[in-house]
Amino acid sequence: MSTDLQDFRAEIRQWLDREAPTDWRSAATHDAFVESQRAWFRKLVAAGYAVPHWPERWPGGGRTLLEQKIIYEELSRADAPRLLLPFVSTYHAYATIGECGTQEQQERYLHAILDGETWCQGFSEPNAGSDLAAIRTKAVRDGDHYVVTGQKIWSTMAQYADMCLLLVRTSTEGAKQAGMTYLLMDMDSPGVTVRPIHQIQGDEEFAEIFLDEVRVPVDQRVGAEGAGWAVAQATLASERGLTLMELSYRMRGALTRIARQLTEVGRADDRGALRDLGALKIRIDAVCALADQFLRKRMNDEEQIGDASIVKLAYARCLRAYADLGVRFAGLDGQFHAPITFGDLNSGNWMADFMNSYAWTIAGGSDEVQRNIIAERMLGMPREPKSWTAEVAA
Amino acid sequence: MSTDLQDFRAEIRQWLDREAPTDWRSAATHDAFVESQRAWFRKLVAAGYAVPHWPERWPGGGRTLLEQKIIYEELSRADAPRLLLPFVSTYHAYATIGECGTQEQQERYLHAILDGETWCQGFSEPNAGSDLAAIRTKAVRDGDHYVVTGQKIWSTMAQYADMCLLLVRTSTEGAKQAGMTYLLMDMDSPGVTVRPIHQIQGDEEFAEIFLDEVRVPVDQRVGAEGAGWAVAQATLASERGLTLMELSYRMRGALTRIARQLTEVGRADDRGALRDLGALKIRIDAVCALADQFLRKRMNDEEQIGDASIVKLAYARCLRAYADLGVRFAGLDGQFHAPITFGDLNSGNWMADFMNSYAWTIAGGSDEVQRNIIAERMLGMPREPKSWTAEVAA
Amino acid sequence: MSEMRQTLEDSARKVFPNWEAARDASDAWAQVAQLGWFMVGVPEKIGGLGLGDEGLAIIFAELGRALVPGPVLTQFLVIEALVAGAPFEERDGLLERAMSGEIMTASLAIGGRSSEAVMDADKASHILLRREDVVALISQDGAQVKARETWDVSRRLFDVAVVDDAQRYVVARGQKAAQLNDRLDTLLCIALAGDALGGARAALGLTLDHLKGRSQFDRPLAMFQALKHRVADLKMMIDTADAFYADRTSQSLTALEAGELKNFCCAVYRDTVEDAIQLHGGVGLTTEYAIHRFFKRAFLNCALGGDADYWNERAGRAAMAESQAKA
Amino acid sequence: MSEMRQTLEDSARKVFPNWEAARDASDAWAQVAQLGWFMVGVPEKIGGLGLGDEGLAIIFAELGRALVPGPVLTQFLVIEALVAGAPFEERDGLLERAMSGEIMTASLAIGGRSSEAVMDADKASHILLRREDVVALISQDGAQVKARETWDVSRRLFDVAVVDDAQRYVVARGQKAAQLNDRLDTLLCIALAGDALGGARAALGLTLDHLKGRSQFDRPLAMFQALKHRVADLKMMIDTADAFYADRTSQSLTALEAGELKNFCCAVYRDTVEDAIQLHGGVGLTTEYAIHRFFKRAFLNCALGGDADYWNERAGRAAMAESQAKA
Repeated sequence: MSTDLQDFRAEIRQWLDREAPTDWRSAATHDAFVESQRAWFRKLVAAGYAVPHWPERWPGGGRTLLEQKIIYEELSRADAPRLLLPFVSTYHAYATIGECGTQEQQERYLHAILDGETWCQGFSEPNAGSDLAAIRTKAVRDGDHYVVTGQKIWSTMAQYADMCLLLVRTSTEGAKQAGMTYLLMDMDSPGVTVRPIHQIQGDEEFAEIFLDEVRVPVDQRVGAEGAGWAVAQATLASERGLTLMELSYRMRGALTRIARQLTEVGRADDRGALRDLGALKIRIDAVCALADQFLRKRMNDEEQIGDASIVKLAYARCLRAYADLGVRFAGLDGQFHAPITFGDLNSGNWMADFMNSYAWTIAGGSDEVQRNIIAERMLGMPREPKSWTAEVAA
Repeated sequence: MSTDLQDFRAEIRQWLDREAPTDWRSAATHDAFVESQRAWFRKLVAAGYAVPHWPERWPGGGRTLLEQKIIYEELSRADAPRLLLPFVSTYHAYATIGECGTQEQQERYLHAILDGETWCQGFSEPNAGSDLAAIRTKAVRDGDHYVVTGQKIWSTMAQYADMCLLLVRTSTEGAKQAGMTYLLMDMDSPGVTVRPIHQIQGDEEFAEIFLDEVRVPVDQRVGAEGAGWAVAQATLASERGLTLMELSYRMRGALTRIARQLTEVGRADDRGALRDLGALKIRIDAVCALADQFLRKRMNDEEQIGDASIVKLAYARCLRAYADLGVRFAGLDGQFHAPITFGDLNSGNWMADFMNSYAWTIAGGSDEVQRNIIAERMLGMPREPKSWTAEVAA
Repeated sequence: MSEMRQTLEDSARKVFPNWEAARDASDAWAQVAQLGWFMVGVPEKIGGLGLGDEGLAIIFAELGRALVPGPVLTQFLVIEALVAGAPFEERDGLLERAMSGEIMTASLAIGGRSSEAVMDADKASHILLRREDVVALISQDGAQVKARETWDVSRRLFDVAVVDDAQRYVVARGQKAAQLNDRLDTLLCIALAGDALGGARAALGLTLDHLKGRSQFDRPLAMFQALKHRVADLKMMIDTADAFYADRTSQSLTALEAGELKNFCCAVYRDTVEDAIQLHGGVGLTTEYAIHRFFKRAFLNCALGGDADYWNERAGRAAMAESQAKA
Repeated sequence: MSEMRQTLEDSARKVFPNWEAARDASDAWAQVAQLGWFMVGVPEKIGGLGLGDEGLAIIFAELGRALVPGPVLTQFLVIEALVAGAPFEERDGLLERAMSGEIMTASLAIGGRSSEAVMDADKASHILLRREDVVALISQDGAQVKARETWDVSRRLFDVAVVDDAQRYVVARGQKAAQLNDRLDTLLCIALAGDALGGARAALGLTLDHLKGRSQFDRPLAMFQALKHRVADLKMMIDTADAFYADRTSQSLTALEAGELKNFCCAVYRDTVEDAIQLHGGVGLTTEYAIHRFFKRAFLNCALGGDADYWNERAGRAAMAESQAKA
């Protein structure tokens, strides 16, 4: 590694030693957690570490992917809070507006993101599941507005968002993908109701968004009417590698929690338990190597179709195995409820971790969808004939 | 249990203590094994234990299912050889000819079975796999003979059989099932060539049968021309419960092999290994209970569609787990080749046992086929539309 | 036997057609008492129905199917202790009160006991104290109880410290205490096994309903072969557990035999709910759907009454001993 | 690095396009020697190509892909011992002979050694003797060798007893012997990991060909979703092993790190061949299809160089120590 990069790493490490919050796990409520996220984001913006993937003209922008990797490695190493609240803003909103937005939209929104304006994503719908093209939220043109009615779900922290990346249907003619349009919606607009989703582990990381004749100005459209599917691809492609690398490294660091659990229950010398711990440790190391390799492929423009599915599936399965071992070693102790730790997938609150791990096997394309992609698009196995779909739909 | 049954059990147990061969595992060749099978069958016929499921007019026949169960329980307990060579004769040939054959066919063949005439089954074909209706072996009527040409595969011990239960195609019109006919073929007929299949564990339990214009007299047909599918169902339904019960009990008895293996490698106090052994022991007990219950359902005429699939799948998966644990505990020792033990699925020759276990996950309807049956016919999940098949076939 | 099963199951399904019908703990308790379930295992000559463990086994599975909350399991343990222990003056009176529904409780832990896991200790009139050399019933005011919140809210667990001068009825002592503890462990494991089996069946049912009712990519989820095969495997395991449960509970069991049964049924329950959540997709992660309730109960069942590692190890040691005895 | 990879892989695939091309052990041996593979890991200044462990790692994966038989792995161990051990008078000559293809051999066992598992001891001119306190090369006539037939016929293993007055070249002693043994364990584990990775890829390839080529119920097997998902999982695991292997073999490894790598890659290989046989259906159980060869080699790889239990336990103890160091 070059001296420059070593210096960069040393610089951020020193900064983190000074500045990284250590009390973020103690947030007792979701509101307190969100507040701590805002504060941490402000610090990172000020120090120039918040948006390393943005172009150079932005403060802290213009970092190479290798430098970005160093930032996230150091954030993991310092056990600093993950950036959850500003995630959609700095990655999805930035990529969408930066790539497909007008000059005015870019002026209006990108600065605001650095000032703390937060975004949520309004893509999924209750009956669409992994089939994004099936969305039904309807937008009807009325003069220089779209009037939007429908329902969105699984929108991360929408209850705290100022703005929404909204995918709507402007036509039901032709291919399902062709009738979709992409809007930027102010969450304060009349007709918008947000209801947090009560998750089974007690978190409210996601929300439903109900839209009742919400008026969105036409100049808030991204791309042409009917071009929403293509714009949505820009949103979805915006971040794939860094997060999985970061999460894999954090899981690696959190192995100590299982080791400590084993000591606590007096089984530090149980050969069977040690073997299971060892097998998990090896698996996590392998997943870390996979996530690293994936990021390197992206850097070198060598990413292949399906690679992202492989990494996500591998991480998700490993995360489940991690939580599973923790639950097992904790025994009865693991069944007593402890307050959840927001934003930590490897908290050592084993039942919460276990339930949290489903977010990775279900959301963002379930394991089943990833397996289809791998089989059909990487391994060349034939798809089912279209007639199958047609017959059932008929 | 009634006193009669207790007496019956005591009687057969005493007989087995005296008569059961103890040296059958030492058969060094397949020929020697077959010879020991013939000898053992002769003994059982003489004692009246060979065909307890046949009607009372046969020596040893007329036993209730409960009595049959006792016989097989005691055979397992005594670790007597399984009856492999005469299996197709006493179950499949008997059921088919007894149920669907003419008076003459019954006279001619059933006596001969007790005298040691052995049968094989000519159903499967190289490209049909689990799809029996796809067979292509062709029979053309020529006067009072059928002239049969084609190829059969996976025929158990066909190289030692005198006769064959042969399923052929007499018509390619209409539904695939409608063009099938059932014949009884003398294996000595000109044009019959048998080639044993070299199995990966070194056994030759199965053979291929090549049929080159073999002439089979028309009076050797069972049922009408074109009624072969229905007759084949009688063959396939002939034995389902006793074998799985017997095999489950034998697996239970053979747990001692794994325990001994563990002692041999000095791990008798390895807690992890003990837990894995314990989990397997519990699972085998559960599978034994399932096999028992299935047999009881058959006795009481309470068998439901899919029950047989459940038992077969449960046994097959458990057998794999059994062999897997043995391989693991044996370590490097398990990789050194030892001569195989014919007719023993739980021989303690772990790699051989492991490879043998695939016979149960593949043959007789693979695990995948069983899962389809369970999902569609027990759980009411919809089948794929027929058009799917049609489109691909077109 | 099959007539008794029919009767008990019919009444259970009438009163508790599903988990929602049993949702309110005190209502459910009243129903269970009224159904006479607490009398099922008690011999006729001391006022019970005399249906033995076979009768109880049917009830346990129904409790699991409907996720019946509250300290039902522990009530059965106390009743069994009163029946099987040494008679004492107040015994018949206490037994009658317990059978009629006065809450009495006991610990649900076996093996490495990090917590006593005493159910509803705050609501019980008496607590069954199980020590190696003595089993005694103490009155609740003789104990300090401390609530331990659980993920499975259908089970309220407490840690309990007994004050020195608590009033106590000794049920068994010395060798007899060991025997009684064994018997109580057996009953607890049967109860958890039955609960797991009933729960697994219900969880699979909910999952099948979901797969059949929901479409994706224009097909019902139930038509995807990969999902079919997963539920087929669950069905196979549940049927195996079912047969194992029927077989074992028709006999008199040692604690190890019951623990083995408990292990198998609880593992099947856990496998079922783990897949059930995944097969439900996103909605399974919300409290609006019922499946998470089964999920949490399945996990708690695994940890109560000795966990999988505990019983597997004991079973393994027994298998080694059996093998040595044969050699 | 990627250029070296390209060159080595290209030549390997030209000479051994598939397992059949490498089927004859003595032919394959001659090819491997001629390709110069035995020089790959040897520093340039003593006559090698100086491509280090990274170069060797590429070769190991190719050996596994083509199921190359014979004592190739052990030759690498002997060469490494000669390179890394203390120089002695005959060292350079022996090294040159070994690099040019004169068979020398060593044990493939690590951990609980029930057998030495010395490959092709009957054909070797020298046998590397590895003891805790001494590593020495003895000439073959100083040893009694006894064949141990294996299920994987591509590997001929022997037990070896050394006669007292055997001629021996001491390569390392005492502390140095321990270090050298560690290094040889490391290399052996990398070799087995690479073999496993290459074999897993090839076994998946054979399976995909089979699924695409064979129809059942009028559809190609490859269209059944349940089967698709299984091969997708295999692909995911193999790609993970691939990345793990590339990452670790680009660094200098301890024996434990190499053992961990070996464990992971061998487990993936085993999972792959287990499913591969099932997905092949009946034909996979016949010697006419090649898949059983991969199956048997996968199982043997698991047992050689320390089995899964051995390395998992060591990895677990290391993780415990790491956790304590952090606390």
